[in-house]
Amino acid sequence: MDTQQKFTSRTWPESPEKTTLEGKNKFLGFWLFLGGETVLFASLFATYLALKDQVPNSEHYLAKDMFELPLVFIMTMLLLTSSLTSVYAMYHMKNHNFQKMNTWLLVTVGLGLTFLGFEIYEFNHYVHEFHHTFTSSAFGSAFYTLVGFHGAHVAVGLGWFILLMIRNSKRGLNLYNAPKYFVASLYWHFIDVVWVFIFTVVYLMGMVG
Amino acid sequence: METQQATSANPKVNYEYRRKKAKQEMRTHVTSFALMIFMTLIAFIMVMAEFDKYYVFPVLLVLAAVQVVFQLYYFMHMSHKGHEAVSLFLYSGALIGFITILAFLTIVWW
Amino acid sequence: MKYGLKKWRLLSLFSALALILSGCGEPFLSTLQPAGEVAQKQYNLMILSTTIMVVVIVVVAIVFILTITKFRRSKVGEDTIPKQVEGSHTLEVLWTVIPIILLLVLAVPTVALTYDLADQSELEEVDEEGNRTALVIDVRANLYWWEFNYPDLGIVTAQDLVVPTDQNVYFNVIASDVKHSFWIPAVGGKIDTNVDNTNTFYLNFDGEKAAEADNLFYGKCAELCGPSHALMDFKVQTLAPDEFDSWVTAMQEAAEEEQQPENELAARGAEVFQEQACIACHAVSPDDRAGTSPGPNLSTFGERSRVAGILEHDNDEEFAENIKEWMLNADLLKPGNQMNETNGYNKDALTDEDLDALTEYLMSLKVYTE
Amino acid sequence: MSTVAQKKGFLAILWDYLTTVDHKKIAILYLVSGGFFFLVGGIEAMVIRIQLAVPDNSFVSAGLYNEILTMHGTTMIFLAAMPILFAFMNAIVPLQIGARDVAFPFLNALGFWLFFFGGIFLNLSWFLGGAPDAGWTSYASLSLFSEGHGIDFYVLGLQISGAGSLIAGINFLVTIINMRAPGMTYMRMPLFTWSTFVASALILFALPPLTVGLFLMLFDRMFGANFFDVTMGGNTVIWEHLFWIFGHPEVYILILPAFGIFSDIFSTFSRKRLFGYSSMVFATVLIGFLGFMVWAHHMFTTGLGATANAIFAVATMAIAVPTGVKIFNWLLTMWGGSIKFTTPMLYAVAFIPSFLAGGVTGVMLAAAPADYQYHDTYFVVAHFHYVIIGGVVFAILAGTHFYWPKIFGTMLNETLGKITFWLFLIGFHATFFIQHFLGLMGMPRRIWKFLPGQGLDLFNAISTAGAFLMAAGTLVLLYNVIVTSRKNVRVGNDPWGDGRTLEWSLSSPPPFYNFKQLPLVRGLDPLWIEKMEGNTKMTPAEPIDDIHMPNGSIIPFVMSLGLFIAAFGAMYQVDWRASGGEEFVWSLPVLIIGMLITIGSMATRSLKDDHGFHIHKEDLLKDEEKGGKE
Ligand code: HEA
Ligand code: HEA
Ligand SMILES: [Cu+2]
Repeated sequence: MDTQQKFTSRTWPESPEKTTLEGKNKFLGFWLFLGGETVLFASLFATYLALKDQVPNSEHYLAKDMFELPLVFIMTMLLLTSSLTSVYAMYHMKNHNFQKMNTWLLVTVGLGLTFLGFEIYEFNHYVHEFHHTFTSSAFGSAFYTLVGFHGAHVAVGLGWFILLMIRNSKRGLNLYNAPKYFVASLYWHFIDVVWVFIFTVVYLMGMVG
Repeated sequence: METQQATSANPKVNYEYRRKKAKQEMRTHVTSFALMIFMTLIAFIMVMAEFDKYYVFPVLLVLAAVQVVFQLYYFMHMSHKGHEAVSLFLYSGALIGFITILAFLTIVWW
Repeated sequence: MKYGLKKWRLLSLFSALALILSGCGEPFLSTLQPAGEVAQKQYNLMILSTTIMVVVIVVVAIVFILTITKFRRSKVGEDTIPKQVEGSHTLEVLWTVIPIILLLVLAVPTVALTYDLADQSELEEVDEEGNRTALVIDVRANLYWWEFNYPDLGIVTAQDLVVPTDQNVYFNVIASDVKHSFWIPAVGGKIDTNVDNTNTFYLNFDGEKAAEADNLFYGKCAELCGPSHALMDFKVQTLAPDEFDSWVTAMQEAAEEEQQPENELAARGAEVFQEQACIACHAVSPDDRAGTSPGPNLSTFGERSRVAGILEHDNDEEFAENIKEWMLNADLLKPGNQMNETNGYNKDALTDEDLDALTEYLMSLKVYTE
Repeated sequence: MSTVAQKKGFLAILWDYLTTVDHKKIAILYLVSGGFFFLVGGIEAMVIRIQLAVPDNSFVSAGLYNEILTMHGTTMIFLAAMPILFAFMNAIVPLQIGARDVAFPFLNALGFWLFFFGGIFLNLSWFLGGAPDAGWTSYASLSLFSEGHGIDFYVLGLQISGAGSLIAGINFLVTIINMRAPGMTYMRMPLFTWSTFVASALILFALPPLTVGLFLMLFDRMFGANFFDVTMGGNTVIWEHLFWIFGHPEVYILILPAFGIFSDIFSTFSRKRLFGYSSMVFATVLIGFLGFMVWAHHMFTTGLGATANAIFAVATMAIAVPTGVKIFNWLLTMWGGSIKFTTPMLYAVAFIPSFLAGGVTGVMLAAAPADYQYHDTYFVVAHFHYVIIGGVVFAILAGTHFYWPKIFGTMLNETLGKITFWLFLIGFHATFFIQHFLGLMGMPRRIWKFLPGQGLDLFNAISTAGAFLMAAGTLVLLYNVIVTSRKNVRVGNDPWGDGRTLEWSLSSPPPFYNFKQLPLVRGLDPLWIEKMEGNTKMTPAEPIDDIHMPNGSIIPFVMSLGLFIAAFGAMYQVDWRASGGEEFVWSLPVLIIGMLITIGSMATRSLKDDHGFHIHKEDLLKDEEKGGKE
């Protein structure tokens, strides 16, 4: 009845994220939001594709001159793995194992932070090595906007996980916060989905030409 | 207000069954993760090998699409029931996004 | 009127519509009095679509009027409970299929004409010497003035576009500052002058119809471009083909030789023109600074139909007055225009004598008329 | 609990509204602020018409005209029409589907405050150095050229209020999917609920492209990016696409709820169920879907090429088919019915020919080569005012009269209502019918003045005269509102007598928990079904039990206020940087403080558990004894 009711792993329902009406609403609303985000990122991708390699003169570097596959590969692995670790966290959430869930979330956050670190390094590298900045050309603006929007999503996702862990550290798992964990992890997967397209469209296809 | 759904008459049996099912599912997750890593590798290798771009592009896009399907259906559980509205809206969004990208690739040509 | 119409045949409806509509507007401005092939084709499409729409409206109007007169509560009785009809498949099919047919009737000519008007194969044609046969004009839209450059002929004008009648004229249009749109309503639809790249289209000026409009059409900017968007007019002078040829020759010759001032006052004006650095923005030779000029080329200024595209030029007195008016109040007449202090124009530096001289000089800038 | 509200002082009422999460109160907030912005936009329209009454007029200056024109379009679309429709959605949709509230009451309040502060921000531009002046479409080259902060106000204001709309859209979608009463299947939902559903889906997918477009513009103007700077490799056509990918669905976001309101009004005042209900639903969905495939019809003259123009022309025409289905279904709903010409019904009836005229000119515009002539002329102005006023504004006026008793518990005066109707109807046609011809005669739109001698004088004067009639109609409506709320004659559940849907089964206004017991829905038009079986009330679907309700909260207000403050900082940091850090030193702190307020209130919301409260069964029973009245 009550959302603060205490559960054991035995009484814990099968789909805790959708057991309460609030949870069900949150679950659906968040998915719909991701539908909207899909269009948002599609618009950013479209803009990037239209402006790719559009620079004022030949002194500017183009995509294939700058990108480095090893770096992108590492970043991809980090984010992909973090996607798996967050699945583990949800696995334990569904088993009502608060401790393990938090551990896996922590791993996820760690991976995400490393990813962000690499991204900052990467941007910094382009700026100093190639003078490829946000204001140097339309290509630069489009590149940093697309990849930066993704980076901002990563940052928000991390903040979200951390906030959840802090706020619930004393409370433990209940039907009030289970949906919160669940949608945060959905968000995290979505970030990975976007990254799959970024590494494919921006980096890999950018390297090919 | 209804906040809890009855899952089964016998909680004990139900509990163990659920645990087992979840474990199994977790195993498929790990498998799909391995597949995703594998596909990523192929994608990177293809680019490093410098194949022709008309060959590489479609393959890259297909690999990305398959990976995303894995994310959506396994990691994000869209394969479970109760996702009808979700898929309707996600696919609508994807379709509109696709049209947008298509337009920007064809009729913004300057 | 509504009841009368339904008895008519489609064709008479068609022509009646055309007749009513063509009563509207001025021949030099109205799209309803098409003065060229392009406008005519577009007009025909407009009439076709209007006819279809009138048919639709009539059908709906009949059902509508019958319904709201027959089924008022005061007529059917206060306590009537109507039958709760769910729907009707036959009707549904009917009002899905009939509109589809009507739309097809409209869509086919629409698509055909879209491609037809986009046809630019004529641009490829060359004569024996390999010169392009079609007349091409590069249009450059600027904050509140227009430049017309004839790249194959080596001449350039501003504000007044001069074209031959009865042949296709191709326009390459672009904008130098913000987006504008190039439109000569009576002669054909508009095309945007983007800042990004050139757009190309053609128009055809009908000789006979042009005569009805005194060989002078109004052109407009059709895309909001700032405060004086409303005043970014230009004029189109149509010439018979042979006349056009002699105009071109005159222009080319004028470009060759330095123009001599007609009298002393004009000569003084020419000096003022230099002293005040008008020359920095305005070329006075018909081949000068095409595509780069910050202000309109003034080499044919004395022949312009308007000052700055808006002030009348019916006789010399009015012309002189309006030139002065412009020189002194440009910022009020066309708010936001670029002939301002930041760009080096200082009206306070002009004495009355200078102004008179300058006016005389500007009025003397003629190429084609005596 | 409910009786206390009556005796509160002004401050208490104010606090009540600032913190409310009740959909019915939020509806009132939307209605009042949307109505206010409608008056603002209307006054701007009057200035436009006065300026254009005679040739070569100088009632307003050129630059000011462009600001007024831009703000008229922007205000009317984003701050008047949409919010007023949101008001009806909020007030009515939960009642129609038998829900106690929307899915996210807190977000509902947040959505409203975001819209409100975005709108205020946009309009403050008038007092802070000038309003945006590049048209409501704000095409990139001109808007980058525009000096001052006008365009920045546009970008930031729309960004904030756009976020509000997105939230509202998601909220309605989830509400409709998850919160329907027992028996309320999808195919039993009233058409207004259906159209809210589809319009919300359009919001969900159409707002993001606008968000992106606004971000690009913001980055270009405020942070030195080069998306639209051609010399740096940029491309201005991107803005056009992004704007219209949003912009076209936007007009259907406006018209679909209008269709919904009319559908309900037609069936109510014809005493007949909606003819062809399922095809109406299908047509609504189809219009929504096709709405995303046609945006480039606003760009026929941009130079996209013949193929693009042809495809988009044909796709655009296709929308006429489902819309036609609707028109004929409405006619057939009235056919054989018992039509009562109440004020809402008058608007509904007048809507058919008015919207039809606007719709068919839309199809004419869709014929691309002909549009080369129509585009950016008064023909287009005539088209869209016909669909928007003949469709959306009529629906708003109809809905205002129709739902007024449900929202406020008292009726608007019918005689005054009919006077408003006739003034508005005649004024509207006088203003805009003639504009078709102005356009065809060669008058471009968005012109500050027209010069004499071009044959445009007479028709413009007529058009202006018509606008004054509309203004008179609006004033009568205002008067109506004032006198009737002074009198405040209370009405019962179903004041129109012919109510068919669930909202009319509740008291006017409904208790704050809406349904004491969720109703059992047995078919389309559930109340009508019960009426026909001689029941006076809905059959309950559950026994009386405790009701869970959300707590009110000031956080949505504070959160939006934070963004509002931050927006000023974001805008003036441009000047701060331009001055080399000399002036506007306060801008950066303001930006940071604003963001901190927003983030802080988000954190508060997230860290604090808010479980709401329960209304106990005993209180409900007590309420019932008092007759269920407030
Ligand atoms: C509520 C708002 C609304 C609505 C509903 C519509 C509806 C339609 N609009 Fe409109 N439109 C606008 C608001 C709206 N529009 C605005 C604001 C602009 C200008 C923006 C700007 O530039 O500032 C605009 C501009 C605009 C243009 C661009 C013009 C230009 O700038 O050059 C076009 C071009 O195709 C167009 C087409 C249509 C069509 C085909 C419909 C259709 O949906 C209409 C369908 C309805 C019918 C056709 C009537 C009923 C049908 C029947 C009875 C069936 C039988 C009919 C036939 C067989 C024809 N509109
Ligand atoms: C919902 C949308 C909407 C609505 C309702 C209206 C309503 C009106 N519009 Fe609208 N209009 C647009 C949307 C709308 N418009 C858009 C999008 C544009 C394009 C902008 C652009 O190009 O960028 C436009 C442009 C536009 C133009 C073209 C300007 C130009 O191109 O230069 C004109 C000209 O006649 C015009 C006139 C009117 C009139 C007379 C009304 C009337 O119906 C208004 C009626 C209302 C009133 C008259 C209210 C009167 C107020 C009172 C009586 C106040 C009482 C006072 C107090 C209590 C303080 N509008
Ligand atoms: Cu449109």
